[in-house]
Amino acid sequence: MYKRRMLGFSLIRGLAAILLALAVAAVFIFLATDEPFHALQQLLIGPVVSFGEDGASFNVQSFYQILAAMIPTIFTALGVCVMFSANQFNLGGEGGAMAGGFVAALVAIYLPMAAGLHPVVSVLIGAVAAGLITLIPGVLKVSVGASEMVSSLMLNYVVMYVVLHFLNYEFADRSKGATQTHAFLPTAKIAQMVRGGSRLTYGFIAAIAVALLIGIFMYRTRWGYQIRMIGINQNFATYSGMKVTSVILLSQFMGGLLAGTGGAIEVLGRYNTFLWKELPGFGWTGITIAILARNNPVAVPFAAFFIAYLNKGCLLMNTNSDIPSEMISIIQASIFLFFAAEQFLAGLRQRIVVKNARDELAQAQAAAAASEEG
Amino acid sequence: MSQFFDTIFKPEFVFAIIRITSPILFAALASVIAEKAGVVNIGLEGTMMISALFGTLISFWTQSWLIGVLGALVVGILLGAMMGFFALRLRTNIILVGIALNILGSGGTVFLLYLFTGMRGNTSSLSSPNILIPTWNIPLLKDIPVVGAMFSGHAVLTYVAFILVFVVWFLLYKTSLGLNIRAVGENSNAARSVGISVQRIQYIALMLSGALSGLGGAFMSMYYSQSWNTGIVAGRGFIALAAQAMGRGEPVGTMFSSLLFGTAQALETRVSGIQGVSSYLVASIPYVVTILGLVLYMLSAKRKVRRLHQKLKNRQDAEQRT
Amino acid sequence: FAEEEAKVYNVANLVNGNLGDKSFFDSADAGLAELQEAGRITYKTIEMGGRDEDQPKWLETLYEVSESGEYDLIVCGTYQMPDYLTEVAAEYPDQKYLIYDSAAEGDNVVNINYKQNDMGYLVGIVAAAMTTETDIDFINEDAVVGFVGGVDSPVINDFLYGFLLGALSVNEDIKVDTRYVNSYVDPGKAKELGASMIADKNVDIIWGVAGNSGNGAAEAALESGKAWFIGVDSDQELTLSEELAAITLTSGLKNIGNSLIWFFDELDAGNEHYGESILLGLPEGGVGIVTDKNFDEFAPDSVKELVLEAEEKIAAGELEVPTAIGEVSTELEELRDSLQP
Amino acid sequence: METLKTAVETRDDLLAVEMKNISKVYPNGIAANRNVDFSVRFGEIHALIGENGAGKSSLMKILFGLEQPTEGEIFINGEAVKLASPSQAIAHGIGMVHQHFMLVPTLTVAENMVLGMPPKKGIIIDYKKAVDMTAEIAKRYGFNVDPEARVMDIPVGMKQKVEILKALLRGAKILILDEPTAVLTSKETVELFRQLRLLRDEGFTIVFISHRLNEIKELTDRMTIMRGGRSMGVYETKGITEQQISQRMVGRDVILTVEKDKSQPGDVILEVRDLSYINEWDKRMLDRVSFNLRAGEILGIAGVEGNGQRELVDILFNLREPEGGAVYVNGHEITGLTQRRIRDLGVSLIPEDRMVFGIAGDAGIADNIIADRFDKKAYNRGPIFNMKSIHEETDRLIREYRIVSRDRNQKVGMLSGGNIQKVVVAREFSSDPILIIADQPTRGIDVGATEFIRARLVELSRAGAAVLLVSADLNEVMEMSDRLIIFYGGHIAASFDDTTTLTDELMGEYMLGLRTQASEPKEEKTHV
Ligand SMILES: Nc1ncnc2c1ncn2[C@@H]1O[C@H](COP(=O)(O)OP(=O)(O)OP(=O)(O)O)[C@@H](O)[C@H]1O
Ligand SMILES: Nc1ncnc2c1ncn2[C@@H]1O[C@H](COP(=O)(O)OP(=O)(O)OP(=O)(O)O)[C@@H](O)[C@H]1O
Ligand SMILES: [Mg+2]
Ligand SMILES: [Mg+2]
Repeated sequence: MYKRRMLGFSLIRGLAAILLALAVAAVFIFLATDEPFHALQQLLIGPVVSFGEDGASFNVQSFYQILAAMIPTIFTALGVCVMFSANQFNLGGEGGAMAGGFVAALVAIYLPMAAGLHPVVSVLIGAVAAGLITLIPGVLKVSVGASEMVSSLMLNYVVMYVVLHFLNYEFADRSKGATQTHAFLPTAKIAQMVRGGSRLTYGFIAAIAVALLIGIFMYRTRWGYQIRMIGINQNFATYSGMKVTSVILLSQFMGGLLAGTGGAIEVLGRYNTFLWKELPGFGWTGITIAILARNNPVAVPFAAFFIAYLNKGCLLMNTNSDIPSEMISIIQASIFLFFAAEQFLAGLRQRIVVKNARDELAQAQAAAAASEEG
Repeated sequence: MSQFFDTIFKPEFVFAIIRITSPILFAALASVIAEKAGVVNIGLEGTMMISALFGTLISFWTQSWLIGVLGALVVGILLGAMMGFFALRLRTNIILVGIALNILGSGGTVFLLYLFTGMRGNTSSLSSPNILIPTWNIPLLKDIPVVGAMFSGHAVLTYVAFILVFVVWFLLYKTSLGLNIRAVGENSNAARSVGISVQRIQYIALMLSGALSGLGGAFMSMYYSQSWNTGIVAGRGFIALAAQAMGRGEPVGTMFSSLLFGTAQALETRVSGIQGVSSYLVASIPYVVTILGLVLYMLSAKRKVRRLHQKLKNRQDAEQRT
Repeated sequence: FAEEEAKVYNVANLVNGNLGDKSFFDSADAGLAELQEAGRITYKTIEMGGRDEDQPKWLETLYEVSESGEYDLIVCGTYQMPDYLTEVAAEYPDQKYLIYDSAAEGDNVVNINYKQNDMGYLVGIVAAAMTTETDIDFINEDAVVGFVGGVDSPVINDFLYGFLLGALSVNEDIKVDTRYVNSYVDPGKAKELGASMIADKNVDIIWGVAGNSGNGAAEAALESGKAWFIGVDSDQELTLSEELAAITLTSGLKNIGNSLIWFFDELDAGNEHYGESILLGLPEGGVGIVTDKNFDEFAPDSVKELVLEAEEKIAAGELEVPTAIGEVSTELEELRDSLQP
Repeated sequence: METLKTAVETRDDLLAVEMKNISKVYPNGIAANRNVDFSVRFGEIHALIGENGAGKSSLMKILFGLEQPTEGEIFINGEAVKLASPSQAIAHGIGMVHQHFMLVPTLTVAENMVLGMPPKKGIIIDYKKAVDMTAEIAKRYGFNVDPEARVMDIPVGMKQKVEILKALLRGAKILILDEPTAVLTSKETVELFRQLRLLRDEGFTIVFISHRLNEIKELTDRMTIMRGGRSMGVYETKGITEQQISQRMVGRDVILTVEKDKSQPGDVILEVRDLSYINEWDKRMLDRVSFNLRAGEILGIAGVEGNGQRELVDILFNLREPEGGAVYVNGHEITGLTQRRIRDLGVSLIPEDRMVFGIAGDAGIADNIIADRFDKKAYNRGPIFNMKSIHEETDRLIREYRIVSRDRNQKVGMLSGGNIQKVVVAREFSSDPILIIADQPTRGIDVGATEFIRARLVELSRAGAAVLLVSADLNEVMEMSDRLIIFYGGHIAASFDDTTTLTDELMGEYMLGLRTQASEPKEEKTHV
């Protein structure tokens, strides 16, 4: 009973947060355009429904694009889940994704391999490189106590400039006008699952599979268990004999590993050369998704879908009406704020709790009365 | 190389350090106040972005730089209040509130600019000198040869930034608000039990923090760049966090660590004038310096404790032997 | 034929960045706006954002507007688009595309490029010739000029290459202080770089080729009271604030808007250029430098002559300015380093 | 219960405090108060007494405006009031000394005193005036405090006085003291009581919370007894015996003695050699402490808090680094070993602060139970947890230790204090330990759970485990221990191989440093 009520409450709360965020967005849409309803339609159903002359129809390509957009952010969000679960506010996902993408690209260009193997090895090497990078704030934290949040923020910029240095001065394809590497060997490309420009690759399957694996890792293995316990109460973990330092390091290594995987798959799946010239932004989006998923890896794909859907909606709003697609930031920030708000709808929650306590009391009294009679 | 050293022994080098430090100092002081009250403000970057935008817009609308600066300040305060509402009232994790604010700062500003002006990306067509923060030549000082070139002729807000170091120190250590802020940050239960409203103090701290980063934002768009655009703050809000951490959260210490960063960036611009140096690696210098600074600071703090311990032990051992 | 001439084309203008840059994208948009006003086209500009994060949108939007079939011509630009355009153009063979400042593949694509190296050459001549004309305000006797680039990349370096060669052609002992902001949107940093050039290297003329960041270099020049600024892409004396315009000596022009108008002129004249790569240089008006306003007022006749002379030589094909795009970068780098003061 | 008459409340008595029908449900669902009526007369010392978790602090926090009641009304001096915050309560003349110190460590005593209402010169705090105010009020009430000392540097007793002065300085006429004696030595307690009586005689109204029946008997005029969030009635202190009180508190007669056979000491399990420790405030907390503990034996460590017991336990479990000396378990040196290695040697620990070390509050019971054994073969199948065996083990322990909970995944932080402690104990006792370190194992839990835990400790020791029992509860150490050590000032002040002949008085003297076994006559010196 109690459980069911609380579950119901969580659902209502989540929905209310989302609705509120959309309402905030709607207010701005009304302010910004003369055709607010057209814009809202684009935002809310545009991503999957196209309105042709012959009426509305399911827009498959657009749906694929949404799924494709989820790939890197699922990985960065999983990384965030692991790190935040250990109470490590390492914000190095950005740098991790960029480094992972770059290193994977180098392997894809310069190390010939068999077709099936090449993307896998490239991604793995990229991921490990990224993991080692996000490990740095972890090491600084456990060795000298420097805040991982601050050092990871700084490190993102260092990673970006170092990657750009190598991109420009060592690996650039000088025959191109844009700064980019030479093309990946064809063996290294991650194959498309569907035709068209959606770039929905088999990376998507990998993302879903890894989300499940990380779910199992966090809730069904001794390492995930230690990560969670350290996150809840580090003193307790120490006292219980857990290897706190190593597990903290492990969590940040994994965070980078996952972010790097996301970056690498994105680079090898979407592009033909490495051409990022700034931090890719997946790290921050990953945090949003992890919050929406409440650090639960299995919920990450759903949250990622939601964000990708909204992103697409904003893009359509931009293409088909005059609202800048940056609108997404406002929606994202509002969802973020309301969804993570513990006290949001606390009044309702308190009423449920009180009602529950009363019910339980009444039950207990009834039981006591019954036993007295018996 | 010797040429390079020539450049850093010029008064312009010191002038540049001061100019580069100013916006960071604003944000770092903002971080100091928030941190002292026990709230982490990582939304400095976003606050600076948004108030930088409004500073420009308001000064354009009113054709007054001063009202623009005050407008940026007010916007900063409002954003601080918003952080407070979510973090304190609705109990959203404050780090997440900060991240949300940064998201708003990076994309939301583009949208807001469009909403208010129909422009996208930047405001350079609004810019004119009467709406820029003026510089100030300090009488007497400006005529002293080298010193004048270093310290005179900065933007008015630069002087404000350095004066604020003292003001913030004074606020924290000499006023009852400061006492409340420190008490709330250190033991909020104790503060609550004597009737201090912890929420109120933290609200105030966040709003002060917002006000200071708002000034930092105004400095960026109304003096440093003379117009607003999407990349204008460029991570300075994050660097300020590091500066605060390195400065042990104390106003004066934070000023010195901000100056360290300013020096690193001034060096960067000089080093990039040397032939054959990778501009990208050079660009990473300030961030590397900040990380190293943080590590060295933490190490020295650790060593200090250990040294103290060793001293005590020796003393007590000696006592025991006698 | 009369009917065809009256055709009003519907154009989609895809901007992989934002309008408001006062140069590149704005120039294209201005050209289309002019055409629309003349009643020759209708067009819609779609800003797709310029961050790497936005890259997926570029391809998706290309697909989307192609799929919609609403447009007679889809226009896009920059070196970042050709791979995407090549892919989409192959998917939609009946759709027509135009890409400026870059080249894609396909029979349904027309490529328009500009010889920014030619333009850079002229700017180099102006800068090098004027930096020792101490009669002019701000100018000192040192033969040192500055170049503030957005990022160290082939496109920017194409401007630079011409600039360096042009400067050298005037004065063998010229020094060019080249620094990069590493961002197109950080004027603050550009300002520091400019200030350092002026203070430390006695630079008195700075060419800013850095998008939004370029304004920072202009501000540095203005604040120092010791240097001139040179603009890029469009006539920045018209787009910058009055004070900045006052110290803007000239601007290197990349006439994207004009080239789009030229394209529709050709189209109406029955000259379809699909499948072709068009390189617009000085004679075609694709690039150039501003010679009226400040330049006319302040530049000595000798400098004006030098510029004219070079223009003629290039137009006549007597002078070939090499490009930085391609496998020449080491030469450029060596040249750049050797001229660094 | 019928034999005892509830004290008659005459309605025309004007009451200083009257709380009517107060209920409080916390957001975690715990109903801390259930329809409680509570009233205090002018000028009395009124005891509030009840088991841990009975809802005493909750009720008083409501009176002080720190918590809002779910329902109910409050009257101060006969006037209905709404106490939305402590500042409103303070304005109504209510002052509260909390169960835990509410002081800001880096501030000075004077700054703490005036916090929230500092004297000012313009906008600057008038620090000198604050010092004067502190000195003055301390003098007036005969409290000895140092206004300019930093709070982190002053002793516990002085902190408690600062807390009371804080309330008085704010003009409190109604003083709530929530377990003020828990951290005081007997001497300090005596002095506190003297001052409280003086305050009462001056017309102050005092609510006094304590678990110590003797203190209540000694000090108070009337008492309200609470159980399970309800009031069990109001009584004149004179008219009720300790047995009757405890009967009402727990609802049944309590067996206060522990039954145990004589110990059969085996091999030495724990050997502590010359252990020394200096804390961060340069105080030597342990000074070359040595002792042995054998299998099958319970060794009690008694002492006033702050005399090195905590440091000893922490060092045994490597939560602190000793300055010198060594510890051996079964012949293996364990100083500096990881907690994992120490546990693998068969050591288990019931930590003093269960919320900080003992549990992960946001994790379920099962997650808390397996904390020390999650990597054992029995609970893993390859890389994956064997959930079946984890659940079986958890359910078994929940049953065996009678942990009252909804299910095995209920968050431990949501359990009542006694049940939380049972989760800790269940884990620590079920790992087949050869050495159990029990640090305040029954602090703050109800009598039923206390009894249960004590019985299990005895049982385990008789089955061959070595038990090191650290407790501030004299009754507990004396009843439980086979041998006993008293700590004073980081030394072993006394050690007894036979606890049966010990008296409270004697132990008190050792604990307060009036007497040491090494130099017996020291007592005389202090007294003269
Ligand atoms: N969130 C909750 N939902 C439902 N019941 C709860 C919750 N938390 C605690 N309980 C149960 O309510 C009852 C009363 O809890 P309370 O904490 O008041 O007990 P207590 O008297 O303090 O017990 P103890 O003496 O063990 O500390 C207990 O049986 C407890 O298990
Ligand atoms: N802030 C809180 N949130 C949730 N539950 C709480 C809170 N404070 C107390 N409780 C619960 O309410 C019940 C009553 O607690 P309270 O502190 O009033 O008891 P108490 O009688 O003062 O006990 P003790 O003698 O241990 O101090 C306990 O079960 C406790 O766990
Ligand atoms: Mg010159
Ligand atoms: Mg209590």
